[in-house]
Amino acid sequence: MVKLAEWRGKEVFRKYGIALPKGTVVRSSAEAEAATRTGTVPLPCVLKAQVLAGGRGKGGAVRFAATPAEAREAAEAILGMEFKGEKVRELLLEEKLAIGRELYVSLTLDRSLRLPVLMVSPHGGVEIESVDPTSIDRQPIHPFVGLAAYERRRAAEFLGLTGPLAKSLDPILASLWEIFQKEDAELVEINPLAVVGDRVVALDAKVIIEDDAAFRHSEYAEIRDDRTPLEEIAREKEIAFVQLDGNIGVIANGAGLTMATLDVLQEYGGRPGVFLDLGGTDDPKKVAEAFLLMARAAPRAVFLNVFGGVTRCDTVATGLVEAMRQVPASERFPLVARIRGNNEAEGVAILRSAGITSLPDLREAGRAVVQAAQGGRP
Amino acid sequence: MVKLAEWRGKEVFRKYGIALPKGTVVRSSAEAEAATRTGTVPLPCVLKAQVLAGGRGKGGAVRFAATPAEAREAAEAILGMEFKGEKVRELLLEEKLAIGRELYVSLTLDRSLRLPVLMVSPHGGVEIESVDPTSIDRQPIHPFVGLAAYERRRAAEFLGLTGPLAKSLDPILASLWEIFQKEDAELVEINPLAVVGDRVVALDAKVIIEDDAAFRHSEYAEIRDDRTPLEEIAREKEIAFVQLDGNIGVIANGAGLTMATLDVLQEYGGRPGVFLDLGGTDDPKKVAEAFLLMARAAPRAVFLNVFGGVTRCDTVATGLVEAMRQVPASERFPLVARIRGNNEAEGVAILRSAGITSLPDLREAGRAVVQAAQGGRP
Amino acid sequence: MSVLVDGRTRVVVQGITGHQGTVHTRQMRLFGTQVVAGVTPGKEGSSVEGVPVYNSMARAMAATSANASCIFVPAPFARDALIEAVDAGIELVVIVTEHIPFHDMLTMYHYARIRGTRIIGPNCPGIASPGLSKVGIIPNVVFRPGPVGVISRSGTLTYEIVNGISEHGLGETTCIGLGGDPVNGTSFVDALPLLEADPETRLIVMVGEIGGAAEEDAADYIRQHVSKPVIGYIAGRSAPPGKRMGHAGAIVLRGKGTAESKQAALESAGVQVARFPYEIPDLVAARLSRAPP
Amino acid sequence: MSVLVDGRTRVVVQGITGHQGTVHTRQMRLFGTQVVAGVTPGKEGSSVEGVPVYNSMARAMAATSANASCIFVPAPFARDALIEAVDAGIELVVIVTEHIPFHDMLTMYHYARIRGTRIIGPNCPGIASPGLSKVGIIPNVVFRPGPVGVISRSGTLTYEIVNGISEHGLGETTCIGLGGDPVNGTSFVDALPLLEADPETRLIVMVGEIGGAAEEDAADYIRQHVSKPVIGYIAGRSAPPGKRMGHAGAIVLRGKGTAESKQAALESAGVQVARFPYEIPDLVAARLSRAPP
Repeated sequence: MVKLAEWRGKEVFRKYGIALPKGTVVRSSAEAEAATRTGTVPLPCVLKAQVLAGGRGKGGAVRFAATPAEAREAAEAILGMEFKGEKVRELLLEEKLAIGRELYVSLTLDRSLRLPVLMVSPHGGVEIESVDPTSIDRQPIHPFVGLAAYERRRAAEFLGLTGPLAKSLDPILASLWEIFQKEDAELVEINPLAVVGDRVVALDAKVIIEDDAAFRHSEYAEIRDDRTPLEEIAREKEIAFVQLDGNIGVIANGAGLTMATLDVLQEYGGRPGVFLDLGGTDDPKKVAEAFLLMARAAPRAVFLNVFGGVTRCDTVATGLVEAMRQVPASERFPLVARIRGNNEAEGVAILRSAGITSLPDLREAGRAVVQAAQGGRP
Repeated sequence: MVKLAEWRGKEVFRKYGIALPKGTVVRSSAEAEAATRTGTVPLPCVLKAQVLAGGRGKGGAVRFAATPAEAREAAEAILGMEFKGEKVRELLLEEKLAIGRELYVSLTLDRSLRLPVLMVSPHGGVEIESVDPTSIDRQPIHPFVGLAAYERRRAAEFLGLTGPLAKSLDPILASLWEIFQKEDAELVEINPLAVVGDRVVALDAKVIIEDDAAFRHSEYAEIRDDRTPLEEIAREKEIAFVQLDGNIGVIANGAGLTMATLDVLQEYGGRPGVFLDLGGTDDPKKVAEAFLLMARAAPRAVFLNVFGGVTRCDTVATGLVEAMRQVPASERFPLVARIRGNNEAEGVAILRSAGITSLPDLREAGRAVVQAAQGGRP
Repeated sequence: MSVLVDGRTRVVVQGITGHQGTVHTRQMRLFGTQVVAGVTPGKEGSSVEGVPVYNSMARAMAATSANASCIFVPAPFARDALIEAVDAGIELVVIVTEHIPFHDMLTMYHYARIRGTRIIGPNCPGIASPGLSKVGIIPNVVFRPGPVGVISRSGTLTYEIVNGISEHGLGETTCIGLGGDPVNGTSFVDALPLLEADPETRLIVMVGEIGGAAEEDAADYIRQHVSKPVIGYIAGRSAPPGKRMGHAGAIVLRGKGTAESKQAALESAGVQVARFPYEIPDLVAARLSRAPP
Repeated sequence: MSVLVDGRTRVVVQGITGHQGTVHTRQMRLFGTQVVAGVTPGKEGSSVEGVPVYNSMARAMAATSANASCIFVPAPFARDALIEAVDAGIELVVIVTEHIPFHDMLTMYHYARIRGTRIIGPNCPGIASPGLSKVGIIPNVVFRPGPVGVISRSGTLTYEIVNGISEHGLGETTCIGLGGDPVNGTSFVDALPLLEADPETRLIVMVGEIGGAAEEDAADYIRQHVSKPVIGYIAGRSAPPGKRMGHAGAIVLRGKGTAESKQAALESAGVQVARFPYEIPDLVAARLSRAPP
């Protein structure tokens, strides 16, 4: 999931011809002042922190300026601030337009229908989740024919747009569809799409590109705005790595098993902090890699929960024990293992002789790791 | 049907990345000499008349040159020549490559399947009609998924290409498909596609763009290589105008009725020279326009065969009589009319009072117009 | 009886406010067709020939429970009109519009097929069942109820032939104009089983043209599946190769699609092929007098 | 009895010469599956685990009359592999490959649907009917023939649960791993009627995950159409919103697709929902002892 920052999303919009306010990205207050002084961005202008979290307006991450000096000042105030855990490094400076109504438009996937869906609402400028569903129009789009003109007309009508406003919406919707398909997007959202005089303009841009389509989009390869360094390493090793806010590390193979493991830990009062999902595999090499990666995340205790399917449990256990030896004593952590499946008894014996607790029962194992994280021995 | 001359087809090929010999278009022998002298086209080279008819090689419309002087000489010989009714105005100069096997590749429509079809044959360089059908592989392509990689692999295998040759074919086939779809082509053909060292190269290019898609391809609007001036006027008036090699003009409404009329004329020994098909309409204005256009084609005799459906025959007859008055006496021609359908009797009466023979029976009418063309009175 | 259209057919006219749309809405109503709605974006609330106009197919269908549509919109917008009709859940669409790019028509055909909508056309005169309903533009005057089913790739030639059959004192169950384009929604092979299954159709007249292989395909089908007598005619015997004879589909290309080939195929399938259209009524009459009713 | 795969299933492995393809060809054969062919372009003439390799699906099908395929090819080529399988006329395709872009999967799903091919997956462990046949990668050791039908969006969690059911002395008719991607070929709603119709399946275990609305859709379907007892489980109760929990499909987005919502929907449809996977075998046993055989 590659979430594009607003300014990157708007670059994509620009490429596809979607109407935008005049604007530029700056990374310092001096740049902000210069951009307004030279007229690159007309005054008055708005300065927006380029962070991925929502609610920037209320959070002080959006400011206005009427003069170059004010622009510098506003930029100084926002740049470097911490917004919902993200440090603000970039600002988008844009002309402040005289805005009429604010609308909502997006394209995303309807999984149940297995079809893309065009969503529009006359109530833009707020989180779409907070909008009354009857004020949202959803039209499924068949990928074999694309977004049809009649569907675009229906969207305009639902938004209450007629005449030149409807006319200015039409190519924007067509472009959104193009972006959704050609850029392999999961979500393309304009919120708000604002009425400015006799046309509509995209004031914001939310574009999420699908990770799995990265092989045909090298242009997004360098954009990993929302990943921690460890997540990045995990990605390279094809291990799903997710950081949560607890202190127990979980290594499991398979998303379902991982989630079930987290659910059990929580049941016993544990707080998962990091989880590594090896995917469906029980490849001993991958288990070992995950183990070493986990060590770098410095958890209070680790729960390894692997179901040995194709590979035998003893092979997995041997790999794990070898990986453990590579972790310096100072970085060791309490480990509770649960290896089940093919050749289970032999695997458990190997772990035990290396001093690792292996518990077959998920309840017991869960309880043990929670205890260990709270300072007790596993 | 916009048939692109070879050089225009190759410009399309180049845009889509299909491998071509180095070459350029020239319109004078001096240009031919200069192109080879400056190295724009490496020597030895081949000079090909840019006409739409086939069989240029045997017809003397393709020559070779090893020196700039020879290039000038060859260009002089070809430019201005008349080839199957077309005057040669342009030459394509290309490097002469060391050619191995010659292959055939094309994409066209299979009407019965309602699917595009990829045709390949290892016997290229000759008219595909003359190739044994068992030496041609046909693969229908579903437009919703496009030309699949496995289909390209099958084509390569059928052509006997492996290794780097197969690898060089693959993107060419993908490009052909792109051209077929994006350029609204009726036919995209490479014949021959030649083996040159370890790759395949398009030696010829045949691209036919669909007329009906002209509204989204302004780039082809100016290319009407195969139309006579009268055909061009007819096109603007949305009248199908076809010149044949006889001397009887036929105006009818509807393709089927037109063809049936021609069939009858031929049966009676007549030779249709021009036909105008008004389409399904019986709009009196269009009948009149067709009549005036026909006058400019100077036929020996004209057969007007209109079935009055929505419009009444008397309205059509009135329009026709008015149009006749606009033709100067010197340009008049014997006319046999056959107006049938709605309000037939009234229409026939109007024609008769203007001195026009109107015969209800297609046999009689056909015989009368053939007689008139042979110098008898209609 | 009849096929495809009958007294239950409720028609929406897409593009009703255009010249053709208006003229033929009137003609259809004169024929007896239930034209229940028209669609032209932005014209909702108005009416044409007494027929209410809606902004969209969905709205027209919701208001009138129509089950057939007739498309008159210009070629660049025909693809969209068809998709709209299909998405609205219509059963039958007659596309009168000509000059639709065949690449569009490929998408339209295959999309309609997924969704179970039947297309007649494009570039076609439509369907008429005398005494019951007409969807399209065939002149009302040519028809007379009777036992002959007519399928044709032509327009006015069909009018002529149907007129001839009617004037001969015979008449038609249903006449289907399939259209003259290279890609059509319903071909001879698709239409033949309908007429074969219709109990009131005693004889089938099939009017073909040069170009393509639809007649050859039909001959194969007739040989295997059609028990009723078929009278054929192929226009374009005298057409030179490489010339498009008016219809986009009517062209002899690369030696294929000649009248001779079609005629031979049909004859080998037991079809009696007329050499000229004016021979058809007599052949039909003779055949009907021989056949059991 | 069983659903989808049985003793008549004849499998082609697409991507057989890759590591996964080779390993699982062996495992499938050990399970008793008739693996009749493999496909890897350019490798025709070789064999893997005694299975002949062909250059194309068409050739593999012609030589072996296979009726199912198992796709192991890397994600960028999976779309093509599926189209090839569909065009070759295969009935069932299990796509093990993960990380297929969902835009590709949309095309694949709708294309397969037109042509009547059923897809299981992608990113799925496949299907197994103990004692009969397995297409995919579920470990052989976990199975035991019995009366429980299992459908699941998970992989290893399914192995665990099936293993638990088997160790409890119960067993399975068929286990279908639907896969964890946002767009899958067969959903709970598509799979439920198969198990409902299978006479030997006495109880259905349904393993869901957070994300999407497949479980809610299933609850609606169960309420209206399923008479057999269903035991459910939803993984991911503790997952925070906005985090993708391993599977691309397992994500709570914009407050939708939570475990709570799914659990509530299933319970309102009469499904007994386990809070932890280890509760499932006991619930199954208890329910089976109550239900008529």
